[in-house]
Amino acid sequence: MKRVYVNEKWCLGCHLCEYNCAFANSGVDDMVKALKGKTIAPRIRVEESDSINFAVSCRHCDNPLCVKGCISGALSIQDGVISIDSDKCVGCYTCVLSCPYGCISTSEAGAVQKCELCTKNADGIPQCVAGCPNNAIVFEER
Amino acid sequence: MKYVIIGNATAAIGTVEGIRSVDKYGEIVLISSEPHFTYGRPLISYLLLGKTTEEKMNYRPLDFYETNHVTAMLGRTVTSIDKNIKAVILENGEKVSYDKLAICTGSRPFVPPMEGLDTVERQTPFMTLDDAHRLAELLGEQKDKDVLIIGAGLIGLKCAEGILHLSKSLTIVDMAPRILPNVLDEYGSSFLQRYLEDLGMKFYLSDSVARFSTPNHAIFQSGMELDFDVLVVAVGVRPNTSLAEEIGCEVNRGILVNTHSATTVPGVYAAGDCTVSHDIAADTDRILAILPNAYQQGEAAGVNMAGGDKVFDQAFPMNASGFLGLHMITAGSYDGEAFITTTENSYKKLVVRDNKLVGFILIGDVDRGGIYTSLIRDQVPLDTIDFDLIRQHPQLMAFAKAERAKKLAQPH
Amino acid sequence: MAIEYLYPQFEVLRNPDRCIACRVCERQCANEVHHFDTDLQKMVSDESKCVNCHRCVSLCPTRALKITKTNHQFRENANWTGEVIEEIYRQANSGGTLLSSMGNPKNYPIYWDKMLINASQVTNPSIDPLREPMEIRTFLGKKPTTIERDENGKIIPNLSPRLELDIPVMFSAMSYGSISYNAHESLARASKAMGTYYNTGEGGLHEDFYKWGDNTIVQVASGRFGVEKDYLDAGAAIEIKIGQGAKPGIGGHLPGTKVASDISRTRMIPEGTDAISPAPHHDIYSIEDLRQLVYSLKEATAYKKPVIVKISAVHNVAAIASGIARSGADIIAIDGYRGGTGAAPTRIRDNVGIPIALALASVDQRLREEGIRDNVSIVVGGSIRNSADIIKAIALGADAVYIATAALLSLGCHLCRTCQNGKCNWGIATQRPELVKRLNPDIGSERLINLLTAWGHEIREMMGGMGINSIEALRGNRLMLRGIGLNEKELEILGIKHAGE
Amino acid sequence: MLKEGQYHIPSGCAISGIFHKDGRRTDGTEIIRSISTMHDRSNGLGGGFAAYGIYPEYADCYAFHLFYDDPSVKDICEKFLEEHFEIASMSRIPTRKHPSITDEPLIWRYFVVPRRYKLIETQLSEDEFVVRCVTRINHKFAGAYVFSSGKNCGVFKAIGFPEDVGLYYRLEEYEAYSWTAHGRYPTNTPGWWGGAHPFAMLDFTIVHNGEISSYDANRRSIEMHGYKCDLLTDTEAITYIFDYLIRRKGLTLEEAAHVVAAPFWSTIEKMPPQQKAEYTYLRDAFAGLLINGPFSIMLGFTGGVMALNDRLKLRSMVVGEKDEDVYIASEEAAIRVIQPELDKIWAPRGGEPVIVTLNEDAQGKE
Repeated sequence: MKRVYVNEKWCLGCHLCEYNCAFANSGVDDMVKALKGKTIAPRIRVEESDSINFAVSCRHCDNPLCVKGCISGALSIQDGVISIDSDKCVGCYTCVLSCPYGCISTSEAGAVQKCELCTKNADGIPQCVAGCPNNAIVFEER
Repeated sequence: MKYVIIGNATAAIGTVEGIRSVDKYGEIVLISSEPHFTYGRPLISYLLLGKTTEEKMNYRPLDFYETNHVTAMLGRTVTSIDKNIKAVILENGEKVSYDKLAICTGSRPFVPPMEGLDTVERQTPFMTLDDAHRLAELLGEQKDKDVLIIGAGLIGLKCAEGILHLSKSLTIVDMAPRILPNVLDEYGSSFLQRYLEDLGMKFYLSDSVARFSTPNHAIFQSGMELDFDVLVVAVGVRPNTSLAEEIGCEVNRGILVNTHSATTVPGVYAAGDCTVSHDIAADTDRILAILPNAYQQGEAAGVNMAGGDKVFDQAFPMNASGFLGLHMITAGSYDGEAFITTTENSYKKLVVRDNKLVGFILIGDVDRGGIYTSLIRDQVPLDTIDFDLIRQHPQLMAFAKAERAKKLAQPH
Repeated sequence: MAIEYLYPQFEVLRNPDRCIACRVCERQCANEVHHFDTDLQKMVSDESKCVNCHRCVSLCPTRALKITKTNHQFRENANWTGEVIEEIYRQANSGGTLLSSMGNPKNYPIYWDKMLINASQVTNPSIDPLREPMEIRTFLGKKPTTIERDENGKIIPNLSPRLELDIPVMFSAMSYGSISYNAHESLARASKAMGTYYNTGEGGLHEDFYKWGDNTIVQVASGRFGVEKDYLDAGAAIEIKIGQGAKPGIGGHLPGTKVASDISRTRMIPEGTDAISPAPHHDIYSIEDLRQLVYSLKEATAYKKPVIVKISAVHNVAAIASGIARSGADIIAIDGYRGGTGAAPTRIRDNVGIPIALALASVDQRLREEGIRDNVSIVVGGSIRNSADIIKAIALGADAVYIATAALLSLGCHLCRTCQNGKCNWGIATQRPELVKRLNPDIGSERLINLLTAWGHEIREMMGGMGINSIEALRGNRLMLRGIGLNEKELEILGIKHAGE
Repeated sequence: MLKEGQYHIPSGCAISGIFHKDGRRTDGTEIIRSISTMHDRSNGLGGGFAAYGIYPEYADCYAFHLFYDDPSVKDICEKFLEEHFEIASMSRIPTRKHPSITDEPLIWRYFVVPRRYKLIETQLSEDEFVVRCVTRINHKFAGAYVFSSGKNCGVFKAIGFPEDVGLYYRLEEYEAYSWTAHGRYPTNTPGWWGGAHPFAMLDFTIVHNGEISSYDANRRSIEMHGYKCDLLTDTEAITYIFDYLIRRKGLTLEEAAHVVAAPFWSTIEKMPPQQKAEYTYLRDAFAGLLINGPFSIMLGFTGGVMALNDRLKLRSMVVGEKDEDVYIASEEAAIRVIQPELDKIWAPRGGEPVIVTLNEDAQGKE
């Protein structure tokens, strides 16, 4: 299955992935309209230090502790993609507690949010990958 | 191969999915005394809180039994097991034979002897969907009931969270000197208590009801007296082990299982709140009545019943127990060297023992806390990571480069 | 001091309606042009630092940025232009030589653009490259002078060492030091993929790159940096660098600050020392000395490697080439005055040397007249900009071309011409690790491969149009060219007729 | 308007050839009939023939055919010939008046042998000496042009349709074991007889149908080796290329064919190692002599003829066999008209030379 993989060697710490993610999941068709004046809450996040940067988003594990620990059945695996049904999610954060990569985040709305590989908003390729200027994030079979 | 599963909650569903990951066609019969489609047991407080509805509480999609070819016998109770003929016997004497049996019977409320308790008309435990229904009915929608909850553990407090907005007043009493004593440390307890008190809950700690007198009057050990309209008894739970015990499974408070979720009786497995597991954080055997463990134990049981090989050996306590806007996640044991950070709105405690993180408490800011959990789960030697960095906040940067590459550049 | 003040060359235009303050521009500008002003709660720019490299423009996700030339100006003067005036100010300020980089940008004639290519109509058919083989494989090296046969009369293939190119385009010399590790890796990988060669330049060969030796030309320049037996053996050919189009007649200077550990190891000089290439080779003060160096290198490598002699195109280039063709060298590389550089004195870059097309035409003709054209192959560089330039160069007589600026452009270079600062935002002309990593060789090599693949298609297309299906039938085929807007002398030198003739 | 020799003229053409492997000699009637069948492939601006075995009585002499523009240049040229050769015989070439053949130059024939002392003085081989003299005449003496210079063979050409040229030169009076013919369709009016084909160099004669796109690459390459392309025609360049490869470099006919119409690299890649090395060598060593663009040529030489198409076979050419006779022509009709009953007829593949030589017992008798 194709997943998002990160190679920190090439991450520039430009944070474009975060903005592209926030835009892709905004439901708005113009980036300016979607993001101007807002604090973004992307599903991918860049960790940075002086010389190292890398983006982190859901690994879509084969053995997903988040799904196994989900009390409501809101998290599930669909064709390998770990998806969140935000309607069912009650915001208990067991998944936040379970995820070894810190890839499920809380949101204002209550339900948690996480990367769903843009399966619900864009065709083909996750937008963090599409917009990465240096192939630091790739979407491929490994 | 025919599988019988007693129970219909997390461990039971884990067992079904575990079996089906290995055996697509073997017959599965699932028997549960609750009549409901499988639902997320902890959701009952959220149901009252209004964060979910009964329609959305199904733990799995509504075609789950069909797609997994499970014969679900709901509202039926197993009264005994005949291990000689390898069959379970139902309340009407019906026998259901099995090749492999999974006991996922969970637990039941524990009610300590209290004088006059039987005179209280409007009371309920808080364990099941039916309990939640009853409680809602008792409360009504007028916000005119004074509620007394006995027990300031997770069940009592989640119940309190769920009904605060439906109650005129809410009082919680517990014999322990602090709330959530099994989940939090002292500072955490008081932090949470202050928060809940600010929202209007009243706590009577190191105290208990000495007796009830009619009508709806409680007299405490301390001498304090309280009138109430509705009583919730949430003192504790006891694992349902009798079925297992009767066929000779070794039981020590809970059913003893190995890391393959097998009991001491061949062909019989057990998972979930009815079992005792090995807590890797505290390095002791104990009942770990928490949902993620229940699922994984069940899953391991299912895989092993179906002839696969799956070990679940990463049990440890972990709780995501936010209350009314205050997020809180905790895991492991608090016995060790503590690293504490506090702010006005948050509390963070990391507990280290023998070069390992064994426990943590995050209140307020829980962001990416799962990374801490993974340190406990994987028993990561802290000298292999940048502990000073990860103490500041959970981050993968603290891991060595090769480890980061494993996490981010390999399939999991 | 007011008298030293120079108004910034560029203006950074930020569309406030589009800027979402994502700060990509700030993070990506090594010149620190942009920053987020927390008081104003918006992005602001210091355009005095801008070099117009377009890194910010390219990465801005909302197209909120563009850079323009300032319209601030001196009083108009066709002779004393703003540029001339500013250069005087800068020298009056500093007392120093003006430095520039990349190739001569001045408005001299571009001969490639004054030649047009032929196509077949009626009297012979054009050839469809999609249907018929269209061959562009090229060999570089001496042609044999005698046919030798074995006792059965079979030809003995007595070819001297040569380079085999799947496409007649090579990447010309750019040293590790002047460009980054990742730029080198991109060039090396693309060369391997495309069946061609890249050139180490005078900076030695990084230990990681020996594995691409079969696609590497190792250079021996006046500073002899990194030259040793393994280095010579590692390459497919050895290039003696006499001159470079951008700065004929002068040497090079890599400041010690750029000689970090990796570079010092590769160049085999102490860390932090200036790497100075002398203007001449101090063992070549005459053509016979060159012959000695050619044969020294051949001896050192057991006569297994072709030797290239690279010169810049200067006035007497035909005679010099004639000398080189008799020196034992297998290939002559000629670098025209538009050739790029990591740093050169501005005056030299802009005023020394001659156009490559003229140099090529006269060298090829001269060597043919002397009957020694087959002694050597000719490779030309110095601003080959596209496939048509290549067709024209080959029709004038080149065997292959060298490209560098075009290669850098495909790696992301925006020709801001400030390589000498070492702060290349595209990760090319820099050694700062955080900038170097901006050039991912996976992307870089793919883009180079794309460029050469595209050019290969176009070359085949144009060849087919001319009714030619093998590149050797184009080589020196000057009838396939016509001049446009050229005077008699220029046509004579180029050896072509005017359009319409 | 520029004349032939002042620029490169594209042209289309017809070619035809008859070869008797048994050495039997026939007169020019058949070849004229054959080439006249392809009348429409010519446009009356050039026609010509080459014939082998026609001068058995002067077999050891080089037979020079010359055009002179006027008698004065003839005098100068003959003085040069006297100096360098012993002239065994000289005469006008017999012609008959033809209404469509006009602007005739003076046409003379000399049977010559290089003067011994000149050969010693120049230290050249006989052939090379002759080549240089011919080149010199054609270069230095404006108005004089040697258009045939081989032993026991001759070229006959003029402005006109080939069948008219044949009649004009009275070809029915010559007998040859090998005939080639050419009808030309140039895209201008060159107006000079020298520009007609065949083109000859010693006993190499070339008739060629095509327009080579590699012309200037070939010209500039071959000129490096002492040749001078005066006519700027493909045929001239091709003749020099074969002369260079075969006479000077010692390549076999096949090898020479694989230089000028080299197999594609993709074909070479698939060859066994030794063959691959040889073909790679030929392509690389003589890269500038690869001929591109459409051509079908017949290279006549003493005792044989080679037919060759370009590598893509962009020009038609068929070969027919009947008993000891081989026929080669641009069109099958041109063969059928003189030999309707053929044992075999085929179209050779692009780049594959068809080489026909006299039978062993006929060799030496030519």
